[in-house]
Amino acid sequence: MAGHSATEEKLDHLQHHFIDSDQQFEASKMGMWIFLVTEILFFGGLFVAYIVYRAWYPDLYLLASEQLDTFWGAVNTFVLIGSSLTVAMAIRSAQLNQIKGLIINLWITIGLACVFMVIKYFEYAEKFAKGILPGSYYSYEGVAHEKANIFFSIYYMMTGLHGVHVIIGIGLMLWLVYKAKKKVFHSGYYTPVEITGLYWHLVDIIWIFLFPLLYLID
Amino acid sequence: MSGHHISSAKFLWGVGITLFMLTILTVAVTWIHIPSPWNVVVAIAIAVVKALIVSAFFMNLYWESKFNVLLFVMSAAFFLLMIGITLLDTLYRNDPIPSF
Amino acid sequence: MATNEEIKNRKRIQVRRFVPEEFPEKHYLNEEKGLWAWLTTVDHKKIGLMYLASIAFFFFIAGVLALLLRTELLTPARSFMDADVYNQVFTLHGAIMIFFFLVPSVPAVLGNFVLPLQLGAKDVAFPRLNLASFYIYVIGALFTFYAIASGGVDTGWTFYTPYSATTGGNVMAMTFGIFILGFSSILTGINFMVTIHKMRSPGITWSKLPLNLWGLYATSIIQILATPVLAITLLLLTMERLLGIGIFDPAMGGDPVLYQHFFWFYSHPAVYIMIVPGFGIISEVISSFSRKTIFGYWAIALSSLAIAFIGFLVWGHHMFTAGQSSLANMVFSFLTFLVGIPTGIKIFNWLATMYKGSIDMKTPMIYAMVFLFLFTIGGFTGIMLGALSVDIHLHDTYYVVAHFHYVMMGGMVMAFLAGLHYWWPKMFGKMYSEFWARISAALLFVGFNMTFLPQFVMGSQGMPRRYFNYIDQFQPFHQFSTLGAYIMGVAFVLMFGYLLHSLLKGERAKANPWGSRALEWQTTSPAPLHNFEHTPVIVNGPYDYHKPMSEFQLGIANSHNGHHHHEEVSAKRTETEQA
Amino acid sequence: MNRLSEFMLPPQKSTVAEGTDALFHFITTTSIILLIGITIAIIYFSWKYRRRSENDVTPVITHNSALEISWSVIPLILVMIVFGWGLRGYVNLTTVPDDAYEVRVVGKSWLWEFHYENGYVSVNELHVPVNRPVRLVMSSDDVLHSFYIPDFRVKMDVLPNRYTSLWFEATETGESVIFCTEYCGTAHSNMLATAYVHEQEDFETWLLTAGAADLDMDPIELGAELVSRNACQTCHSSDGSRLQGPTFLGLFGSERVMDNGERIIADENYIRESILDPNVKIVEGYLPVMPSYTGTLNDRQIDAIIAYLRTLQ
Repeated sequence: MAGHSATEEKLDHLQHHFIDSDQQFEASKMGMWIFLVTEILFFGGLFVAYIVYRAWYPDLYLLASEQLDTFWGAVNTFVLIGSSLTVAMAIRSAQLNQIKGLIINLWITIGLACVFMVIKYFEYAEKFAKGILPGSYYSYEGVAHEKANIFFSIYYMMTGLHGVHVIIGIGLMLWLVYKAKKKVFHSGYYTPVEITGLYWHLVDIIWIFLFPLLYLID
Repeated sequence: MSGHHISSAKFLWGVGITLFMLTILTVAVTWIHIPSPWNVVVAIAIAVVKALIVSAFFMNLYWESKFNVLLFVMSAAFFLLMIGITLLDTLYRNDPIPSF
Repeated sequence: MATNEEIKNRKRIQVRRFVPEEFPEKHYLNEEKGLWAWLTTVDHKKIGLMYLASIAFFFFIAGVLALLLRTELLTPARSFMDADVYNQVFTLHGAIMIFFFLVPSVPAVLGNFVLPLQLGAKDVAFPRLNLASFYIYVIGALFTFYAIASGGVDTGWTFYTPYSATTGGNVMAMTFGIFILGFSSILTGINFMVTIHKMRSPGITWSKLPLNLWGLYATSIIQILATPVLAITLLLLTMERLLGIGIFDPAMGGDPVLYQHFFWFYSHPAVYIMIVPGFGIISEVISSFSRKTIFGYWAIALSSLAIAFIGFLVWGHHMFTAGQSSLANMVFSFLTFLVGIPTGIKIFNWLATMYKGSIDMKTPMIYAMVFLFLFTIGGFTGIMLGALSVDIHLHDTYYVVAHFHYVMMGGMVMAFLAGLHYWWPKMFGKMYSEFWARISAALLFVGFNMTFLPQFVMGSQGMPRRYFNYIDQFQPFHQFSTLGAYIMGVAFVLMFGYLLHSLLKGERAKANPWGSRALEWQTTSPAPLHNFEHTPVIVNGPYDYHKPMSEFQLGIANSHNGHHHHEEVSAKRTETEQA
Repeated sequence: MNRLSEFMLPPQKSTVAEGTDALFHFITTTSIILLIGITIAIIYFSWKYRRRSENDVTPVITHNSALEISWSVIPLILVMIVFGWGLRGYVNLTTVPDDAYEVRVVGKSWLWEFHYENGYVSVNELHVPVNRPVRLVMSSDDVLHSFYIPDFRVKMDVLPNRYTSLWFEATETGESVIFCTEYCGTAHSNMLATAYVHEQEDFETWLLTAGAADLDMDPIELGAELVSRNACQTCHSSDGSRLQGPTFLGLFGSERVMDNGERIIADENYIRESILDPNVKIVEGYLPVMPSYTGTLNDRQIDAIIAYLRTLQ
């Protein structure tokens, strides 16, 4: 949804079918909010599966969540909330025409997102080593429940899909850095930064729910 | 129609720190073992508060046009409808048992 | 919802009578030439036409499949294809018709073409996203062809587990194709919603929004809220086949009924994605050809939204015998009846619009009347299927098959044809043969009823659906039905013939051949590349038929079609753009 | 009405059929009356208000509250009647009488098994007493099926990992067709069975003798009987034609090529394994779709089938 390729003209981002910058900005932002609605319902399906199975087999969730490390889950929560903060700072920088600040904040966010993925990688690797593999490859004996495979299927689907969203977010922010370095953004035009930020916050919100639902079952 | 709300850096840090504190809180309440189902209620309640803070102040929903707020509320409402009505089935199934 | 922008604009507006040029030399079809210009166009009208070509292609394929099925069913046992082939053919007929034709047809073809025109906008809010959604559709289609070529799919279009998790063939490619298709649908929905909110011309308040746009708006809401659930369902199904995640597969400890909840949470609202935009078209056509103000504007507009909303609460009526709880059955049955009320209101409102009108039975109006008749039957039989005890008997029989063909084909396809014939002059600047169009519509009506009326009888007598063989007592009904299907086939061939003739040698259409008051007719036929030469200002409503055309006012803004920024800032740029 | 009823609906052979049909006819009749009204309105308006000139001026009628309320409220009342009526029938359909006679039903691709309390198993033949509530407790061995007897107006899906049930009380003796109405693959439309309704005494006699009669039969004769009774012929021909499974003709003693390339002589052990654990060895070109007959056929019956297959050379 970015404008035409950058030249020195300040209004080059304005597409011909919009009346002015404000209309374009509002339209893009509304479009993004509607897209976020679809994301919420997309994950919503998984949450439904989670809730239905939790209502059926509460003891399964108690037993199986012991295999998840609360400490690393909490660390990842901090990491993602931190990255949300830096994205908000990045948008603020763009609004104030501080392109350097924008780029620095985006880099910090990308860094935090990578930390999140690395921690996720070690969590997955530790489970794979134990035989907690997704679906029919599940072979771990340590959870005394016949439906243990289903809990971990749900776990892998939820965190996996969330992870994919984090990776997409990293890609989007690398693109923003590239654009920012080409001086595309300024206080009059930062729509891509704003809507990527919205996306990133939603990824954060989903994790805010995943963390207690998966890790914090006592 | 607001469009361009600019938050101060101090404010954003304040929001971030509140979220960090709530994260610590949600982990901490698991140490005191609230009896079920209240443990779930508390965990979800804290998560909802955190989500609301993120959406209101990071995503600027607080200053946003009413329609975008409505969208956010709608998505939550339709998710709740989906789960609520599905539970009408899954919680109240009454399977027969063969007698031989 | 009048934006500051509109208010600001209004100050500069000078209302003048606006008369579009007849037979323009330069229009959107010939402004840019060459295949490459078409394939990379961001113009909503051209994208609409590309969609038209694609869905016509898929309608043809799925229609041929339907004729194959009907031919096979001429005899109770094997006629000319094997059971496995038959199963694949009915699966593909259903899946292609629903996902590649019915869901995208009205929004992506007619919606794309007409929505910005009716808003007086130059394009949809996100033109490039619009083009992307077309290519996403094409990619989804390629996956489907790959699935057909590499083993086929025999699950039925519903992909019920555990059969879909265990059967042979290439179910994964098919579900993945439809998964991709879902994004196309979502992007169209986002685009339309934002466009309707943000791109209305000065003067188009919510109460002057054409009912077609209310229909598309309600459709977009459903697309946005329901389609992601289909995406996650199909993703889980793909994972079920790939990894055996076990959420839906009883062999792994899962629950197949949960799959049905997931599936119908999308697929029931999806039938409203198909039919609600049809309601919009019918409102336009009936008002236009009755030359009369629409009766109950708000009732029709709000009932579309009500249908969209209640439509989300009734999915379980597809599962009355599936093994869901009795409580859920009762709740779903109750809610199902509620969705019938707004639908009934619409039908009565359309009838009341015709009362004391000046009715011209041109082809689009004929299709609208056919729609009224067939869709009413579809609605009544829907009431039958919502009644719990009767549904137990009729569930999964030909009664259901006949019911949804009356709703989908008798309703949605007829509405689509009404819209196609209505906007055809605006699309191509050509008229079609009214005589042949009427013959074709009559054949279609006769053929349709011959095909599906016997299916009601068969179904209530107990003939189950998706049957390759059947017991002898049903043979006369099946043969009658097959005969009807052939007649429909002839009608469609005829339609293709006269539409092709219209394209090649048709007489040129006037800007407003129907004397409509709607905004899209107040520009040239075909429309210019940017829809209007000047930003239009709406003074009268879209249904103000009580004034003669000469008094019907439509303003133009003083400025040059919204290009003023470019003029102020960079005159050079504007010139190059116009060149 | 009776004529119409006979044309539209199958004969009423259970206690619930009449109630269901009454609602069916109520909805059909009301719908037809309303449809005729709407159609007449369409035709009448189209003719009466046809366009006379291009300059016709039409009145502005935007709404009429009385009319709009009545066409919202009257249909609402009608559909609520239908809802209540349907609900009453449904409650009747789901409330099983206490003294119901129970039969276990197992759906397999593509046959129905009926287990009786004395251990007898019939395939594709449901025998029940007349004028006595019968409760079927059903499950599936593989995919979803749905058990449907049009004459009784009952239907219920059959699921792999759960029990579902339905009940009926047959009101007259005779035969009724049983369909599978949930799509279940290749031979879905051949998954037919017959419900035999007997007088109470006849039913008891049948139950006592059905299993016992087999004991007197010669093994080859019994094998042929079992092949037909267990619906083997749905998928296996005995005349050499190809169905979902390999033909029985010339099967015994021949060399079979498996889908993994292995070559096996079809001896007694191979056939026994193919009946009890059918998806271990799959002949090249066929799909692993046969259900297991473990628990359906005992050793003596398997021996009899093998004896019968030996004769098909």
